[in-house]
Amino acid sequence: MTAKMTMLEAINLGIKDAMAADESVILFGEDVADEQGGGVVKATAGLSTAFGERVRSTPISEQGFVGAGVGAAIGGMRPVVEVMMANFLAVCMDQIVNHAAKIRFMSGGQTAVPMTIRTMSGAGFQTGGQHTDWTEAWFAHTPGMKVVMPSNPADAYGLIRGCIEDDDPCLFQESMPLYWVPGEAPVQGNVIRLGEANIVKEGTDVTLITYGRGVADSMAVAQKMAADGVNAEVIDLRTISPLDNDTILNSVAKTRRAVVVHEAVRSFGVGAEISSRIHEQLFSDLKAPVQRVASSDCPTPFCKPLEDAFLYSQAEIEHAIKATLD
Amino acid sequence: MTAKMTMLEAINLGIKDAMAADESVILFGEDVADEQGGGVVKATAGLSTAFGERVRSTPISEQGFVGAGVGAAIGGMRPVVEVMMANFLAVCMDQIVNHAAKIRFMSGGQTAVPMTIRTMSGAGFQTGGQHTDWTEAWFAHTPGMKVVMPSNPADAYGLIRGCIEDDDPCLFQESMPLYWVPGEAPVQGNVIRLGEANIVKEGTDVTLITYGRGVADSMAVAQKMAADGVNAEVIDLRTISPLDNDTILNSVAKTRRAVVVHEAVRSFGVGAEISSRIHEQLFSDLKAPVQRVASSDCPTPFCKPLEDAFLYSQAEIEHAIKATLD
Amino acid sequence: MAKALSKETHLAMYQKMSLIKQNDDQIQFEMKTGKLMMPYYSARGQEVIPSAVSVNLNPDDYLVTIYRGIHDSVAKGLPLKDLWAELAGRDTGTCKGKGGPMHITHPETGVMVTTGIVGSGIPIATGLALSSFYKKDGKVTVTNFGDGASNIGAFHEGLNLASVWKLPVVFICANNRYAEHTAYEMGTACDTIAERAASYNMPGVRVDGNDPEAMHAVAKEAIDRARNGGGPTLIEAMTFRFCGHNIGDDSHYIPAEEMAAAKEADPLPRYRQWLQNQGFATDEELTAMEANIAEEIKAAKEYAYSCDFPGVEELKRDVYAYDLA
Amino acid sequence: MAKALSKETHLAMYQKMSLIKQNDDQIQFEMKTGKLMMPYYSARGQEVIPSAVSVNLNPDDYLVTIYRGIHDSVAKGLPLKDLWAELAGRDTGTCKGKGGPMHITHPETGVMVTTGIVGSGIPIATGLALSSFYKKDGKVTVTNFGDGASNIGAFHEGLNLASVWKLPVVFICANNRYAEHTAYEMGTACDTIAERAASYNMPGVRVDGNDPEAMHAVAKEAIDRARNGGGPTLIEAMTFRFCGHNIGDDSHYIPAEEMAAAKEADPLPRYRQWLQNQGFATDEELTAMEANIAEEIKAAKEYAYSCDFPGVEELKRDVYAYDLA
Ligand SMILES: Cc1ncc(C[n+]2csc(CCOP(=O)(O)OP(=O)(O)O)c2C)c(N)n1
Ligand SMILES: Cc1ncc(C[n+]2csc(CCOP(=O)(O)OP(=O)(O)O)c2C)c(N)n1
Ligand SMILES: [Mg+2]
Ligand SMILES: [Mg+2]
Repeated sequence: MTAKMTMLEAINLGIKDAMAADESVILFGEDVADEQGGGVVKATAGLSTAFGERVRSTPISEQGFVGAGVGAAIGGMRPVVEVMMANFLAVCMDQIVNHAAKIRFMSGGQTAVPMTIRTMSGAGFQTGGQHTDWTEAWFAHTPGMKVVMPSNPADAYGLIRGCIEDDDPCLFQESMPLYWVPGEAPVQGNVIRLGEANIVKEGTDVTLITYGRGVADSMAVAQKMAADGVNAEVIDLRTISPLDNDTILNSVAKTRRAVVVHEAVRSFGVGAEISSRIHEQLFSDLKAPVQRVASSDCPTPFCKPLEDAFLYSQAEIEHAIKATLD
Repeated sequence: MTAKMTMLEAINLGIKDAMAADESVILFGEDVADEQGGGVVKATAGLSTAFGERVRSTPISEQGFVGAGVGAAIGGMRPVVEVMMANFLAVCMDQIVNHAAKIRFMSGGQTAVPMTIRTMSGAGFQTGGQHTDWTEAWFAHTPGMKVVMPSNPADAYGLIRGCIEDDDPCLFQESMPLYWVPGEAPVQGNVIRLGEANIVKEGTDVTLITYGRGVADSMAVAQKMAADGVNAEVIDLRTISPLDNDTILNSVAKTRRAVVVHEAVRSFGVGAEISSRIHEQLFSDLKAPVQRVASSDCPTPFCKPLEDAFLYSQAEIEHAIKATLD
Repeated sequence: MAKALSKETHLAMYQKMSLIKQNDDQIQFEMKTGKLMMPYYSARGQEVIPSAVSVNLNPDDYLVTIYRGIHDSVAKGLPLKDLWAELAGRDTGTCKGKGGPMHITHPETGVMVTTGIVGSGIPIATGLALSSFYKKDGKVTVTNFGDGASNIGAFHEGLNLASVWKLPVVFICANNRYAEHTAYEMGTACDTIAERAASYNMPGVRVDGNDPEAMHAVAKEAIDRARNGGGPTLIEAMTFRFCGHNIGDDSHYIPAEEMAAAKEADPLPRYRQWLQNQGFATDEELTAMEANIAEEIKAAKEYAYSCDFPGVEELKRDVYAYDLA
Repeated sequence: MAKALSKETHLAMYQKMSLIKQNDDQIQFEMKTGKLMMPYYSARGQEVIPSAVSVNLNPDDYLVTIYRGIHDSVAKGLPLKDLWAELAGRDTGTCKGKGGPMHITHPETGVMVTTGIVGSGIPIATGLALSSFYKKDGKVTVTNFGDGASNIGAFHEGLNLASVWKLPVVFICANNRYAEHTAYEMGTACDTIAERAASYNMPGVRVDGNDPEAMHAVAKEAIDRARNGGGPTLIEAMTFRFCGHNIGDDSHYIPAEEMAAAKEADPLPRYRQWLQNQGFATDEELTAMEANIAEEIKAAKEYAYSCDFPGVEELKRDVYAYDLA
């Protein structure tokens, strides 16, 4: 019987352990200190009490405080900066893409920005068009950035620690619908290296490649289809950029079929890059074209029936798998 | 003997004709008025003299004036807003992706943002990491936005007019290295509808799919290889989002081989979406996997030898074509 | 000083205040019973501001507001049925159920934009005012935002641009002393937000946003100035929100005495009593007015629940001017 | 008033000014002859500001500057050889030829960031000052930007944050009256940038940035305040750029009299004469100093051209901490 923990608890513990392990880790963002409630979903609860002024609530000024994260990182700190919702990254893109991502290269390696930006997103709460968005494709298209999305509490712990220890800027995008789902508790101190995908289920017939919330959905479909004799392999990317080519290609070389699943809208999304790489590398091995399962190409609608229809469904994953098997 | 014109002149003429045709077209951006020189590359020279206060130079505040473009558009105007360089879009992403792109949908179709954002980019001027970037993939991944990139003067005229007449927000990304290249002069009044690609050279052996600067390079390679008996079809997308699926797929269905060429960095770029769609739709017709030719996955370096090496080359296009023919 | 307001104006303001309050009560009630599922940011306690502003506006003047903005829209004249249908996510809602409470839009009553991104409405309002400049339509644009919003870049850029271009827009900051859970002083370097107007060479005035007469006077002056070509004004209206940042927030970060004092000074009963003291209305008359409002809300609610949800084809609509395939 | 400056300080300031000017002359010369290919934003005319600031800084204090910032870096102590090799795009340049003139970085002399995005250095400088707060390293961060930059959101957010957190940072706005080709009044709503400091509850002072003594006094006070825990200061240093926005700009948008008056008041010869009048140095001494500088620049230039360009493997380096495959 293993201990259970939610993803929120795991993220909290991961940051806490990182702060205890390394004095240069500091944390800021709107409302993150305990006086302000320890974060809007309490992801950072207790940290200001434990670490004092190393944790700061900020004014509403994402350019200001993400920029301050860039500067603090250049000055030798390891800032963990919370941008409350993924949509709000749009107000501070400049500091991320023109500065955090490029400074190591533009300085010829003299300065670096070991900053972790935490943010969250996820459909299902009827928060509408400006509070539900997925930005992983933008940042994955930005050389110099790393992009991480955890799918379960133990990984969330290991990956947030991996981001904080990483010497480059990382976007750590959290999936709201996974926050309160209990899962296996992390082993404390277990840091997951970025760039390494995880095969969560081995299989032989088709490879499901996904991340974040897509992992549970893909697993559910894989399990269901196992009853019909379809043995799917499920890969949790964990890190979206850099992509773990080896794990993806080795798996698809074996299964010869692949489906990519993500919550972000389909067109020009992360799935396109994965699909292209597989076709480029394994063209003659593939039995069928790589399928993509993703959300509809529109802003996130408010009302429940539309929000449900907007988001990909397990039925669509199943349908895509079948398409590769025809 | 047809008249010649540069792309800069054509863009200037296109805006001028649009302003003459429709009073609601207004123009603003940094230094765009004649008192300030008519724009940093003189793309808007003469327009304030011709149209008075319908043309305004702005303070340095892209969020402010792009946001003002959103508001003016909702209020019934058709703003043409210049964001001087593509990198500076990062400071006003919020107004573009959270507002311009979403307002029609979020308002249930009651309000709309018929705004055109002009910007420019392009390697080759040693302007370095923060003045050379390609943002088409970000905005193509943003439902509600349209993304256009012209490859020659006549198209630039027709497409800027197409953007201004379009009832949705458009990003019109201009290629600096093409500005001063003379080409066929546009037919005044010729408006090109968005979403329609152009077959610039018919061929039978392989389809080159590209846009902007990639068109001239692809044509050069196509012409060179014609001597070796390779008859390439060249598609100028003109509009990147929405993609003209029909033109792409019809061509590749015929040639059964495709190469996508763009100046933006490779990973998670526009090429990935095009490649994925072709594989998805034409999997069993393809003789070889779709190849992608793009810039290296790093920020744009300053010094000439690195900048040259960073950018894709005609040799790489040729190499990619050959890879599809093997 | 401004001349005394007429009885009609006072009653019009009170009518809007009561409407806002009752509407808020009903929304909260429906959320508690699970009938409405949505993020909601109550403006209980802040009723005076939009009421006093709106009586100075024409129906076709423009409003740009924020997530905490239903009171602004209702005061501007937004029909309750359309509002409730939107909150309930129905296809008869202002936005066909696609926008929700954070994106209420209703051009017929001048409700042009409701944004969920802090500060972003400020440049957009500036742009609407710019359209009025070109169209010479005589409209004034009013935009609402909070104290926390004054710390974000869009505020700075929007006010500077509006001033340089001398546009007909009024910036109304509802200073309720908190931005989510962060107290004013923790986020805002200066003592008052009104003084920031100096950076933009525009008039800046701090007013008791819970005092209908004072708020009315300041709003009228600013709106008149805008309409007469005098350019923008920044108004800092002091107020308080009684129900925390959003539903679910227990206001733990607000000292108990501060909250108690604010509620004690609830502008609604105070104004109600004052109207009677002035002889502007009797208790019975006000009770009747309130009952009418209650009826109207009830009707809107029932209407909303009777309507259908939008069909999935709506995902393909309004992304662009044409329907997607 | 501040006590009179020593002869040594004066000569140190003049030395930096002459270095900046001669270096600028040589860069422009090399560009004209086609030996340097790059975007270049001359600071000719603005030499006093960084010279007077830098003599108050420690070598390990931090500098964050902008595209028009080579004078700032040189005044801070940036080695000329490394600079010239970078301008020439060589692998021995400060950034191995990968950054170029707009991204000069040299941590050994505290040159931490040079940014090409207007305003963006301000929050970054605030963050460097934050790192000093945590590390208790006693460093002060100085950041330079132009008048136009004061209209962008990052300025507002950065100053507010630095003030709320009371960080050791000095914000130095070189007001040269133009932002690219746009005159101050067209972009900036208020009469002085210094007064914007009130919005952040920090001292704001306007000074003649072409007067070495005045500039020195204001810089010293601000740097001392920052170092002693007194928080940030906004300095508006009035100056002028003689060579337009960038090389190629003919300054058509600047009235001829304005340009003539500015050049007439060129701070360099004026200061040179003043030093002699004060008896701080003779013409021969200054000429010798200048000749030494010229030699040093010449050596840096020759060194730069003698170095190699970086190899293409550099495209795979410094994207991340490890090399790409
Ligand atoms: C750019 C951005 N950052 C953060 C948020 C999250 N957020 C929503 S409301 C809010 C507080 C705003 O406070 P204030 O401006 O005082 O308005 P109030 O809510 O008090 O009416 C915050 C931080 C957001 N919506 N947008
Ligand atoms: C965000 C952004 N917008 C626009 C530009 C283009 N640009 C470069 S310098 C400049 C003018 C800046 O003027 P000012 O701040 O006064 O500094 P100065 O150049 O006069 O030293 C502009 C608009 C930019 N680099 N970044
Ligand atoms: Mg507030
Ligand atoms: Mg300037």
